[in-house]
Amino acid sequence: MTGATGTDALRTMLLIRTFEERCVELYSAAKIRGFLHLYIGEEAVAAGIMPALEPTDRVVSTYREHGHALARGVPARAVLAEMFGKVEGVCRGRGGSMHLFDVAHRFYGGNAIVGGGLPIAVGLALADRMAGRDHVTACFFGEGAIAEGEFHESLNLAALWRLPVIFCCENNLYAMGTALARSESEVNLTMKAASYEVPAWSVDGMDVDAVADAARRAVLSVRAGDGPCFLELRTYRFRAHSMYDPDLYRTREEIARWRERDPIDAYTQVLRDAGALDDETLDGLREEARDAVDDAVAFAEAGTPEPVEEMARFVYAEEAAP
Amino acid sequence: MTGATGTDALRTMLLIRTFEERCVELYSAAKIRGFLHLYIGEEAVAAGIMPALEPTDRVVSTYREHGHALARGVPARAVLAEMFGKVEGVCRGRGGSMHLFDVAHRFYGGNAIVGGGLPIAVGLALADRMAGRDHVTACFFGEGAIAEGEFHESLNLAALWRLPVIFCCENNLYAMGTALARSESEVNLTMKAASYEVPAWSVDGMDVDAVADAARRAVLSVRAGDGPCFLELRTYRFRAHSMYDPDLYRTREEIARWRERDPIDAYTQVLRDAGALDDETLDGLREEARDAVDDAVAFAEAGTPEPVEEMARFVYAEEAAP
Amino acid sequence: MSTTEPTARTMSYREALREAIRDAMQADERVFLMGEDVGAYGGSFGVSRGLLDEFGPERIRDTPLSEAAFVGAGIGAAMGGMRPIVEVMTVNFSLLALDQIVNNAATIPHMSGGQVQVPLVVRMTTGAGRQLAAQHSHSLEGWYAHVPGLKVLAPATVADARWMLGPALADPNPVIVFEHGSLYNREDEIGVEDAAADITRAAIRRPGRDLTLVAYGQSVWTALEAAEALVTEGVEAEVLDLRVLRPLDTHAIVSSVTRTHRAVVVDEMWRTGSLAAEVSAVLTEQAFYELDAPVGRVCTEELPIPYAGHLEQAALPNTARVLAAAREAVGGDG
Amino acid sequence: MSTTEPTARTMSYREALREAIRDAMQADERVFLMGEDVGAYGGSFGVSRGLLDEFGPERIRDTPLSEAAFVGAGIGAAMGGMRPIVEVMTVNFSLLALDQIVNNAATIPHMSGGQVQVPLVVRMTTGAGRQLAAQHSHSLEGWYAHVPGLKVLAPATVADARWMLGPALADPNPVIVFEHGSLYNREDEIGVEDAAADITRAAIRRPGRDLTLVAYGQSVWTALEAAEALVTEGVEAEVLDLRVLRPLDTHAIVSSVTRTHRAVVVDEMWRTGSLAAEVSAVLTEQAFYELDAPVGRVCTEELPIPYAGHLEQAALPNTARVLAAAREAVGGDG
Ligand SMILES: Cc1ncc(C[n+]2csc(CCOP(=O)(O)OP(=O)(O)O)c2C)c(N)n1
Ligand SMILES: Cc1ncc(C[n+]2csc(CCOP(=O)(O)OP(=O)(O)O)c2C)c(N)n1
Ligand SMILES: [Mg+2]
Ligand SMILES: [Mg+2]
Repeated sequence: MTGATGTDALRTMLLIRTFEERCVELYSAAKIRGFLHLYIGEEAVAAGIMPALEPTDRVVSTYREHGHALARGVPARAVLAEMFGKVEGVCRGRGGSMHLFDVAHRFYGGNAIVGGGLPIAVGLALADRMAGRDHVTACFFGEGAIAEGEFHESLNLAALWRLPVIFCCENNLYAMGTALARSESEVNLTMKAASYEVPAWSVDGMDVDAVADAARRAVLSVRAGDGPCFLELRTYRFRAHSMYDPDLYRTREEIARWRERDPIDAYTQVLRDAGALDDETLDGLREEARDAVDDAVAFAEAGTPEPVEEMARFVYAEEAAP
Repeated sequence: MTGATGTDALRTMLLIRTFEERCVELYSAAKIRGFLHLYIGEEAVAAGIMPALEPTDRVVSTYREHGHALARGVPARAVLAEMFGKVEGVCRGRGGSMHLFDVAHRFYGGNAIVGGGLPIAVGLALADRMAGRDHVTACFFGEGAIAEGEFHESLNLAALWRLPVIFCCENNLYAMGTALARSESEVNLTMKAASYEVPAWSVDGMDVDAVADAARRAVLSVRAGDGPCFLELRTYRFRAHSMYDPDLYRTREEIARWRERDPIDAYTQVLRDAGALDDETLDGLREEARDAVDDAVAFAEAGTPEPVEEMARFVYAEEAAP
Repeated sequence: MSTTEPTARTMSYREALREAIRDAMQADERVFLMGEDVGAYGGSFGVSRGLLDEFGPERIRDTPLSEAAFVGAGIGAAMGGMRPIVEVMTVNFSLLALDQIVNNAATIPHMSGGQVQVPLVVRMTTGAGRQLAAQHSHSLEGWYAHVPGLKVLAPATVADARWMLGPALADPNPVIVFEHGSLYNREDEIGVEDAAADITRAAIRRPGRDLTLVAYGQSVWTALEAAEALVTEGVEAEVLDLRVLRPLDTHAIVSSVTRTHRAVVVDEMWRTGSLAAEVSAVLTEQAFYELDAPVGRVCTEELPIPYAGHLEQAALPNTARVLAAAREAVGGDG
Repeated sequence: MSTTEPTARTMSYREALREAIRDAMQADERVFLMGEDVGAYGGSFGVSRGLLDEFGPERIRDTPLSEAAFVGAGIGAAMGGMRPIVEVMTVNFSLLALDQIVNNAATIPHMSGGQVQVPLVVRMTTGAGRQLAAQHSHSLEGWYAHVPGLKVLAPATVADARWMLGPALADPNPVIVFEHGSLYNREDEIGVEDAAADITRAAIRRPGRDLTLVAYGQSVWTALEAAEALVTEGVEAEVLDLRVLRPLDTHAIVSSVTRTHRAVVVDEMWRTGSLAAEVSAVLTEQAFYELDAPVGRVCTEELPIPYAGHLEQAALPNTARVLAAAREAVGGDG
């Protein structure tokens, strides 16, 4: 079981965690501005799902997407430079934290409209299907998005047309300050999928192996042409919704309880218990993460702002699409 | 069983049928213009549901709403005058066939945006709930509307807040030319309701007694404060979607099969078999319907166009709401 | 490669659209048509009738009633390399898809730093005049024309209906096409010389020296009718068909008015915040000292369009109102 | 009946809004606040903080993320006799509710022949300037101002934030209120004399004789800054705060410009199809012969707002750009 993911998953989670913690500092230092949504606590989801995808598969994400981008292989440098508003960023500094795009990694974006990415994922999958390619599209969204009409329309469309989409619902129990039970009359989210005849699994999102297993099953089924599937990934964000959120809507005890299930600690223990990790390797992974983030910071700092004269470039495409 | 609805239901259905058939003629004669959607074949739904409501309850409808309006007691005269574009119409001739409003009968409109009425129904129910009134709101829509996000958002909101709404889904199997199976991945519509924990019944919409029974149960439950419920009323439109529709997407055989289940013929037979209807009474009811429609036509013909100088009245309210 | 005969032919606006779609689908495997009832029903306004048989349900793709999702899916499919033509039945329902169009289609190409392109065409019917009442009679082209990242077309002629789709599909940007509901039955002769329709320029539909009537879509025909009537009053009105609502061909507008010195804009939007307001503002900015009279606007009265025919007609721009505005502009020196 | 002390006090725009809501809820049982995270979270921008404790979850009503449904429910609740205040977090998300606002709230009162009223207030944040990037930085007030049946307000001052809500709730029509995101922390002294804020009139925020700067919302402050700077150049600019975007107080616009003969409109919308276009068109129509120079427009550059601070600032109207336009207008005689 652990072999399936192993230290690679730990490496990814450590990179995300280290990156996100540094973002907090950089935000306080006003190097990063605007809205900033952290993935701390949810690392096992991205780290579990991404390895199940091929490089040619596609990813659609949300405004809480640093973890998705990093796990997908988007370079930390280019992600951080983006948040610094530098032209070396993935989007030339135009998108910022909420809008990371990297077509080379088939990463079709952060999206700051809740639910807004789902129709795009359906469309990407439709393109692949119509062109006879066997790619799959992994589409991430929070449990809050399930109340949006666009979620339902998208699920139905994907199911009706049997499109290769994996709907990855990160259920961290809150949409900003709104607990799931105050936003859905039926809190069993797999029922939503069932109402479209979409197979659904509810997965412990704090257990990277469990996520990876589910992801592999899902990818297999979806790639085989059996239509979309829905993964509920039960997770928790350890930090507030964004840097502006005083986090008054949940108890310290609740947060503490979930912190005990920290996916990184848990998986470290799993690997240790399996004899697959020693202190030296762990220290090495931590250092690797720190180095990568240090390097990203240096890169972002050294970056250049996009010249103002260029700001209207790409409002309209400069050349025809291939 | 038949006593519960009886000749009143037959009277209503005959009125609707006669009215609608006259509308066809009037449309050909260019007395009625714009879009015209007929209720022929679906009469048992309106005739079964409306009697379960109190005068203080509310109704929200669609563009296929003549039957709902008539069954609710909106005078045929005022309905037809509306379609003639006369100031004596329910909406002064401004709404036409698709937009019948009659607040005196708590009829909150035809609505020509598929799914557009559902949030309004939720809001009306919310107002009643907050004001401590025990009214219920019956909200009609077609099965095509279920694919719209607004349906889902509305169902969830009503369920979450346990609001007194009866969602009446008229499943006539087609949305314009689109058969249900080509618009929903899961064609069992009660599954949609289940995914919101909303109790749902699937009812034979060609059997006015069955509809009336279900409606009574639903009203009882909803009025008691148990939250919304969902009725799927399985029916069929005998005519094309609208006057523009060449009706090429379904077979003559299918239509003929459904016509054998004509709700008026069927119920006539039920009443006869129960000894509750003789020829004379039936002739009387038919004549009554014809007279009412003749009277409506005369009234509408004699009506006056709204003066052009008044056309901007009520863009903004002339006096404060009470 | 094309089924079109290279000779002048008469056809309806509807047929022109259909032939344009057929042509594009034959020429490029990536092109497909998707929308509510485009298939078995033949299109709400009959544009796609017959195409299902010809191309099959994969490429003439009926959708559920889910404007947000299928327009968004069109965006995604375009990002994924296809060339979708998405039919939104009418502009009225497009409000349900506006989030996708504004926040995704118009935004992502720029926001991604040029990585992503959205070569999408969205077609929709617009306008009033057929007694469909308020919820089915909006004219909201100007909203779309407000949004950077979109291109917006309004074919007024059969030829433009026939020839604009090709360049729209070849354009790497999202293109929104507004077809006025009153135009579908219009018949006209079209020639092959229009085959490479320029989708960047306005067109002078009638030259004139005394006054410019600026219009688009159905209003072009209202303007032309008014122009004919003005001849008897000794006024030669130029009729400028905008054709492209974004980016506006301001050069054409300004140069026409620089010759005529007077302008009236005919626009079916409600007056306040109409596209006509933008044309007026542009003229003020770029041709102020050329103007011999205030720029007039003939727009729809500020009310939801009523069902009753006489009220609807009273609310919409018509020849009489254009004539009145033209007379005021021409007599407007003192 | 009111918790407000009848003396002048200093408060923030945010506090002013909160006090206005509290006041209205205390005064009328039918008033309630509904929207995403208005309760436990305290409002996305902190406006409703504390109100949940005071009024409970029935009247400070958190909603799921369902903009169409809860705005539509507000419309229905208003039709049912309540006086809802619906908070849509930002104008960007309001696109998801536009169908309900345009096709129902704005339309039904007229279309029902006056039978139905929709006494609804919808509040939302608008505007850019805080590095939130393209999808969170729209300024679409002008779209709402285009729609007959709606009233549209844009409080620019703390006093207007405090006093506009009462009359908006008393109005039997749907009223849309735009709160610019950069204003929430603005502090100012407010007096009681504003208690009966007139929501039909524009306001002169600074009198002047040489030039009128027309603005609304956050742009009023940009205009005022520019006006101060112009003093050193010997130019006395009048600053007209529109306050009401629909129906526009055209009388105030025209009479100011009739005195100053020159105008520049400052507007955070993209230029093409901006509200500034409408103001310009109105001036052309109603004050053409009073204008000594073309009406200038200072709007947002035509691009999705970039995240990077320097680009965002370059894209938005600012004092320097207003000054440049003002100088051009003032020197624009020859
Ligand atoms: C359509 C829309 N409505 C509201 C918002 C404001 N908003 C941003 S994030 C968020 C909560 C989303 O919660 P969820 O989907 O559970 O994702 P999470 O943040 O928990 O990862 C809200 C309400 C938005 N961005 N888009
Ligand atoms: C939002 C929206 N999309 C599309 C349409 C066009 N349209 C009108 S009726 C209709 C079919 C609706 O079918 P259904 O809900 O099943 O009701 P039925 O007509 O069968 O009673 C469509 C697509 C519309 N009016 N509104
Ligand atoms: Mg969440
Ligand atoms: Mg149907």
